[in-house]
Amino acid sequence: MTGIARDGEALKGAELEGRLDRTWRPAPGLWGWLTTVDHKDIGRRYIYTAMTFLILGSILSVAMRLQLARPESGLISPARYNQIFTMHGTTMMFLFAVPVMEAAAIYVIPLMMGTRNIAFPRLNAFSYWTYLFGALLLWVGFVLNVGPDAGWFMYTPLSGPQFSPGKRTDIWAQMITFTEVAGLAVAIELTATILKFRAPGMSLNRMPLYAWAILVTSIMIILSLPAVALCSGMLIADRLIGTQFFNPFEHGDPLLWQHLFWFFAHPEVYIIFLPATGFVSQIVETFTGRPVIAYPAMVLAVVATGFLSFGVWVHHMFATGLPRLGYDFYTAATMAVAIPASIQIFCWIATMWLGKPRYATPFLYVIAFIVTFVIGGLSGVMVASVPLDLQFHDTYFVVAHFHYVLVGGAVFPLLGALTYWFPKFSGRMLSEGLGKLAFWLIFLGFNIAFFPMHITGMLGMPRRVYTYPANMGWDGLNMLSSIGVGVIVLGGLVFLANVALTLRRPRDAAPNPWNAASLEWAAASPPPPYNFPHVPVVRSATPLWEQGPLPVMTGLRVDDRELLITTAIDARPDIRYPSPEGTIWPLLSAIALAALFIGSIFTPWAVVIGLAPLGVAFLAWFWPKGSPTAEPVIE
Amino acid sequence: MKKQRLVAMLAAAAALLVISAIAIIVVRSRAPQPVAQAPLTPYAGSSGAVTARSVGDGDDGQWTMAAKNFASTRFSTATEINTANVSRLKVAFTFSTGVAKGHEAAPLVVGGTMYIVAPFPNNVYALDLTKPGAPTKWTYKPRPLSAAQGVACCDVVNRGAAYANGRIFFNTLDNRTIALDAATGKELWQTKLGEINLGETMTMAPLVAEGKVIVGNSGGELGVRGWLAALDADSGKIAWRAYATGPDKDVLIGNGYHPFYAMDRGRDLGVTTWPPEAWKQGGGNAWGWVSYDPKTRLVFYGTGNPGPWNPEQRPGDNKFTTGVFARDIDTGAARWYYQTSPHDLFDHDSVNEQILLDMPVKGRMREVMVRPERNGYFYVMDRGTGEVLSATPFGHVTAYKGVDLKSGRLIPNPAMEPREGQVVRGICPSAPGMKDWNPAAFSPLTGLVYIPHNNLCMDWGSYEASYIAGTPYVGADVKYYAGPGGNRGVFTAWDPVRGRPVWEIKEDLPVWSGALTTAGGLVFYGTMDGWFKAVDQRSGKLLWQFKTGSGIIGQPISYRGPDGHQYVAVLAGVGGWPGAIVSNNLNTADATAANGWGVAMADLPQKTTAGGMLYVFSLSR
Amino acid sequence: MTGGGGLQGEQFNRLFTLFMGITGFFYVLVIVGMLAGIAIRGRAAGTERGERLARTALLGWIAAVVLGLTVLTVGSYASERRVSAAIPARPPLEVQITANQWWWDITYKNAVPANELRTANELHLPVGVPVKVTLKSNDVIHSFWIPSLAGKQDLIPGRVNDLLLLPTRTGQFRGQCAEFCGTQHAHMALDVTVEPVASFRRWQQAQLAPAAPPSTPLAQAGHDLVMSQQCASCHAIAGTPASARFGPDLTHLASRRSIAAGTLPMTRGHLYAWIADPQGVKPGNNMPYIGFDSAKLHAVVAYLQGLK
Amino acid sequence: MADGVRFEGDLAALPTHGFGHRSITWWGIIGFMVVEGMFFALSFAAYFFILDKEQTWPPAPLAPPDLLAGSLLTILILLTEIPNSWIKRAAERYDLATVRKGLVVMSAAVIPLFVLRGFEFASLNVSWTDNAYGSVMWLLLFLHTTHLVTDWGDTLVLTALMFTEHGKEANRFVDTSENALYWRFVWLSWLLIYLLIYWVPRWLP
Amino acid sequence: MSSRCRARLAALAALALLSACDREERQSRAQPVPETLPTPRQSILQPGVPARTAADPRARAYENNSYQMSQGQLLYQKMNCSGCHAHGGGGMGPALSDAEWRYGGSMEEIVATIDQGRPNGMPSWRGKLTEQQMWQLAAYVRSLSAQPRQDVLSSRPDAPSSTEPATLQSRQPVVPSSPAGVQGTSR
Repeated sequence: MTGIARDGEALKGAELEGRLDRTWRPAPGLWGWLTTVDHKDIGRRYIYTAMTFLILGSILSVAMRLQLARPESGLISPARYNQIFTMHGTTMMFLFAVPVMEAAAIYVIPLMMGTRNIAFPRLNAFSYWTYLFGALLLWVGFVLNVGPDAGWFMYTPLSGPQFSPGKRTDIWAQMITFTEVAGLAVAIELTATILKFRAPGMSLNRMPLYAWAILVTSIMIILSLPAVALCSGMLIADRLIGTQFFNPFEHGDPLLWQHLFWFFAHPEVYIIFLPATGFVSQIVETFTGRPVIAYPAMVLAVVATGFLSFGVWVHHMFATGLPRLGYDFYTAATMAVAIPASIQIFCWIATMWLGKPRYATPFLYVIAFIVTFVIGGLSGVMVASVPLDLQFHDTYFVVAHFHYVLVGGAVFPLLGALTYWFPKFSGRMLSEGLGKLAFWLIFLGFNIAFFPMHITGMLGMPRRVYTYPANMGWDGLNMLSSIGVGVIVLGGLVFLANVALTLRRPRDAAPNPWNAASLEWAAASPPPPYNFPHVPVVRSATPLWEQGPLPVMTGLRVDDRELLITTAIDARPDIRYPSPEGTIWPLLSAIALAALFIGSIFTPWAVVIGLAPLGVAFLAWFWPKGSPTAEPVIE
Repeated sequence: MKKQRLVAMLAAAAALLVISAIAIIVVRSRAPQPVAQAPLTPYAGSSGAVTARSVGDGDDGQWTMAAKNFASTRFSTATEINTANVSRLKVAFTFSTGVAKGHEAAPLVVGGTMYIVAPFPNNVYALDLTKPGAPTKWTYKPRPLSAAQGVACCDVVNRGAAYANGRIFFNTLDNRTIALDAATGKELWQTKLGEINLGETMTMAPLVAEGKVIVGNSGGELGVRGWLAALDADSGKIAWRAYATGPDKDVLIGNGYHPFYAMDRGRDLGVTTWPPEAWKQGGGNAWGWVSYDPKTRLVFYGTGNPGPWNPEQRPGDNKFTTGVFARDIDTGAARWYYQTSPHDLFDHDSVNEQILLDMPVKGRMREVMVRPERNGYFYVMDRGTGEVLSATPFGHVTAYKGVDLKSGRLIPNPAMEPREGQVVRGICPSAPGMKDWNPAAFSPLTGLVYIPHNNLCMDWGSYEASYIAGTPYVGADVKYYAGPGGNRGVFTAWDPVRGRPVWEIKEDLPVWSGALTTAGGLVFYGTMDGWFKAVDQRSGKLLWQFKTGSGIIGQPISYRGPDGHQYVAVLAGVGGWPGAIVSNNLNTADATAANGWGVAMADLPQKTTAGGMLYVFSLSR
Repeated sequence: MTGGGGLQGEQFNRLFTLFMGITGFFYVLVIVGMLAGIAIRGRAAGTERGERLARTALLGWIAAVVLGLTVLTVGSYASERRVSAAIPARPPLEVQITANQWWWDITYKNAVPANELRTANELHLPVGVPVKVTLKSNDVIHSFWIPSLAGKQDLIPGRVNDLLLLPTRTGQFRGQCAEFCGTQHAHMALDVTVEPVASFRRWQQAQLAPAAPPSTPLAQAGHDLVMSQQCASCHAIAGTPASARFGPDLTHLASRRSIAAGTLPMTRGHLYAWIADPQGVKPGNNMPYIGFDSAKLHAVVAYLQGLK
Repeated sequence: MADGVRFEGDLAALPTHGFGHRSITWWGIIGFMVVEGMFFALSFAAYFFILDKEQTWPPAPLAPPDLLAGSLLTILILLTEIPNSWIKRAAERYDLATVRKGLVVMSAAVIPLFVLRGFEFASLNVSWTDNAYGSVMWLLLFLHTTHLVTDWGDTLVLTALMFTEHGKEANRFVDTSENALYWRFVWLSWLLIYLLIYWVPRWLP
Repeated sequence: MSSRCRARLAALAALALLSACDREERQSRAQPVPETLPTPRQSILQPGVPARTAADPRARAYENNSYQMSQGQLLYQKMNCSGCHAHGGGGMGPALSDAEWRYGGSMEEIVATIDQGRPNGMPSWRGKLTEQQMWQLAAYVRSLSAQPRQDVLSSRPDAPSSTEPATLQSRQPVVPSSPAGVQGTSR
């Protein structure tokens, strides 16, 4: 036992950091890149990938706006247009929005919790690879003209074997399986990390609001993703082996798809939105210089949103002819979601009143968030009403509504959060000037593009049309929307230029450049592989605003990867726990899984044959390496 | 002590249980299974009143029309073969038709010659019964168009010829009615009555009465407008032709038309009960049996299903399909009409035979016709007025809730009504009905009607059908399967007076052959796996059976040979609608093959093979 | 605003005004509150009193939000009730609409089946008469929507939905499939005419008549081509042997406002364009390229133009 | 860290493992159980949704699944809880010898379940292509079979591990305990599926 | 990465694009070419076994395209083919899902059968269907016996279930092979 090195009075400062670095740093070179299980590496990678898909998805939207700028335009063929809008929706929802929210959490949460790595780090690596392969499957398919073309919602029977022949929809469905495996894995990691890896003293009521948002989001993912996995599984079974789930003749039902799909896809909106409220809470706290008021109300609002979001899916199905009584329940439930959202909005505004706002770029994004998201929220209240929804459903009004919710409510906070945490990611501050320019372009462009869609929708323009007739009064508004998208693209380019220029500069960021209160700012910018040399201790909800030096605890092993598990509610130190080394097997397992999934599109036997390599990969993954080192060894 | 008693009692109870279980198994495994245990009461003797009226010639031992006589009793008065000696029945001679399709015809025997119409190509053979081995006397080849095979809905069958005044009359698949000189086989005349390019064919056996040859067309599955025509027996000229749909003048509805029920009255019902123009493809083909009552000079026949099968495409009652007509034989004018299945839902054609009887109804003797109907009801109707006196299900029916005797309407079961886009399951009887064309026989010995029929239910999924002339016009995918009990066929002895079964024999395969009763107390029928059976009219006990070379779907007959002895003859040769699985070499992996028989008949290819052979039996001497 | 042509449309307009009022009020409140908060920066910063005040205000805010939402919920429920109360459950007119990829098959039901009227892609409704629209689909999910009349209902294979309409204003409107239904979802429109009862009856009588026989030799040649060529394999023309149901009914084609479910206006030139190259006009639809030469094309168009 | 740090306590004395909710593995297993529980719950919802659409259950003319194989499997899977509890308790006592024995027994005990499961598929009396009823029956049985397979795989790996030097690590006992927990989930979910597949079609008209 | 390597990658990507999956393309517009239906020559001694003609390039194009096949499926129902041939099991017409082809089972032969009709009841569809539609139908007819590429077939239509799904059948092509050398000489 004496051979074990631990931090403490005897081992601190540069020597400790050097030894911790040796223990925690991934292997050098390509091998290290492939085998790393560091949450920061994976998280950064995840963010880059998701942002790449944001860019790709945006390119598709530019294509659509070009086509729709003029009536009866022949720029893009209908078959291609249908692929494009399907790819846009799928990419944005499954490959960008949900992954990027999880990705940010993968990066930030362990730092915010004051721990050294995420729970189940190998699973984390596996999750990334799975996500990547799923995303590549979809996009390679699209590039090869096998992109899905039945809409991102894949309503049966249009997506079924008869009306979507070929492999397009199969590719979509297996992409869902990939992202579902990835998303569920991350959700479980994050839940465990938040509940068990918190710094000593960070009881649940001292947890940053962002962590609450991620906790609720993760639980929602765990409860909702199985629905889409199940229905896409049914769909692919219908398509490949001839099951009858969605064949009305054999007493299957297209509405079964809609129920299962929206049971997932409505909570998904909140899965995207809740982390964004977490971003907003953190930014508001930092840039007003005080905690968000009414912490319990804020937490309750987050939990209530998560809870209510499971009771509203039928409002996507008001036009399907279900019993009226059910509709009234879902109207009320949908309206009720507005209550927790309004509580959060109020608390943020009241915090602004009580604090001293600083108009840094992240804060501007929060203001833009409130201005736009509230519009989206209120138009959401409109579509919750059955008579109004029966007019708005599947028109451009709804397109406007959910872009206000998702872009206003999630992308703006995300851009704010990226700006906010950029020094932590990279060790460099983004340029405020370019940042503000990008902000204004994106904000104005967004409103130019999407506000007119409310009106085109009210004028009767349906969604998902590849073209529209002239002289319906839609021409000018559509042109305006297209111009707005051009402005957004300009803003996006400025944002990218800002990032690119900043990354060329040397690292200059202090650990806590914004004078924020949460623990991630106690680590260096960027954080070392082990995050914190000692285990930080928390005494309040805003630990970094406490007076005096940061309290820490010592005694974790330095020569082996070890971190601290605390109790779930009070965060009392409980167990020292070994954290796994980097390994190639998660990648190989993901490859084996990808082979199985992709193969299954072509023959059901791939499932049987593919199990063997997958089993081998999993076995190698879980089999402990070397001789046992962790104490104690039972004799 | 107490404990021991308890154990003993338990043991006794267990033993009892085991024994009774074994007894039940033994009892239930015995076949045939009488519904009511003997003794059987409702015989002619005991009820005293039920007699078949012999409206044709007296039985001279000949067999001149498929149904034996105008009353369609299929009863032979010969007694030489009877319950006591039938076990000695042996093959007298055989004859191959050389056709491997379904043989549904009844052979005719007139004056020492047997006449056989084979399925397509409809060759007619005259066999000389006076010579040993019954050599061919002459052969007539009508050479029908081969394309006619493509529009024959349910195998290229022919249900037989008719004889009158030294002439043989028969129909060809390509819509010709031909008269031959019975002695020489020379063609006397032929009349073309229909157009195969419109999907029309002719398969029914003509009826000849009062110098008229009564014929009708087939093609209800191809949107063919149905008709019944009377040809002059001497010249072949069309005396009249009555359509089943369209304006009253086409249907030959005039002042003499007095249907019993209000639902069948009105002007131009053949047009107004259809969506615009739909009556032109409306079906209602008279492809089944025709009976004749010389006393009233009325011809009775039923009309087939409306086109298409999918009922949602033809809202309305779809007059005058799926109903029974009584027409004047001289003018064709309709006397009355009764629609058995208004707005037919399940292809329940109304073409089955009508057996003309005099029998007591509610204590009063009535001139009736009895119809074991495809929709599962055994109808007793007043043949003078068309009034339904009773309609009793003779099998398991879920498709309907009954017949309202006040309005005459069949009451469909709403849960079983076909809906476009969704399969409705568990519809009994299935589309081929409780009983298809295969005719029942009546025996005055017992007063019972012997019904060869089906025990089938089905799944029905309808969708919109598109009419393209000469192609099927159906709009439904159907699948048949055995009804309760698991047997697909039943042979039932039915008491028409009391409206209940007396005994029934469960047959594995649908019973697709006709029945024959004899004064010897026997009833004959065949099965689709090739067993030709004789059973006791009273008990249903199997007395004799013989395995033929191919499944039997023909109509057995009995005659007195030139040697004075009684013979029984039947054509074996599997085919027809269910038998097409074998005769057309279909793929039974497809449940919808042969319009729904695919899986229901999946075992048929193992049980029989195609072929066409006449078997004639007599007592071994 | 598009509503207003029918009962639902009027209700929609009123309800929408209510929603705009209440949601607009809250929006202004939020924005003014936020702008004031960041403009009057830090006035109440850090004081205990400010926090207490904020918590009290939160309760008031929640109460206001709940009240507003309740009003909206009740309002929308009441609006629904008004619609269903105004239309009898069994209206005098029943229209059955069957959706196909990508056109509308329309049947006016009638107690006498022989008076059932079948047409395609064009709906005529008498003003002030409640109508029950029965909705079915032959292939995928479509959605029936006439923006001016408001109300929307999906057509789902294997199900039968219905929608009660009460047009209150005459005029020509455009209906549109509102659920993505495949390649040509964009070109699945429905021409709607709301007209006085008398002219509706006239239209109905005219439509019930069989197709006009060809009047010129050229049209006769066109008729013969339509009957003998591919046309009759898919289309029905009442009064002629053509009775197929794969494509739209053509009996009174020339009386309609548009071709191919609102893809082209009904003109002679467009008829030429459509028949000559249907896949160029509406790519992916089920009408094949037939390859008539110009003489045949002239004849067919001449015949179709006569189908008034 | 600009402000420097203040040492407040030492963690060296803490244990390196704990059973139940103290263990991170437990949380992972619970997470997966919730995920899979949702899968089952939603499949049950789909089952009842389709049931509601059918005229009869099972649809005519199908017979309900034959009881024998499924019932035997149910009895057997309930019996496996005996070695399972035995293993779990032994693991929590760090009783390596018993754990080894128990795991061998458990690995073997699952094999007859697979045989019976094969017969179960054969005794459903319906193909997944026949109708939605058949599809959902196969779905339920298939979903549960995947759980049998995964837990069996896990048990086999653990058994092998326990016979190596890694078996002496304390956290392996935690793993063993959590694996036993997961098996309880597998058979508990089976009881519900057993009812749905075998008995609901018999109880409903 | 060297520039050479980059060039190679670019070439690879271009190749991938070129060989993009045609079998998914919704090519709804037939080439406006004159009607040149294949007329397979019947051999002299084996009237039932047609001699193979030179393969029409369209045969592969239609058969390997899932969109064309699904259009064929649609036509198969709408043109009442299913009325006679059921869902491959047959009825009035012969079974199409078995291993017997009375008039040949190649794409060209099936198109010729649809076009010309056959004497025992198969009507001629010339002038009733366009040439493109006949090719689409032929592709679907061959899929009933699972002959085209498995990844082009779809598992089932939205219709009452009737068969095991085509994608699970392992039936092999059933066209009798022709003696070597016939292709060039029999013309």
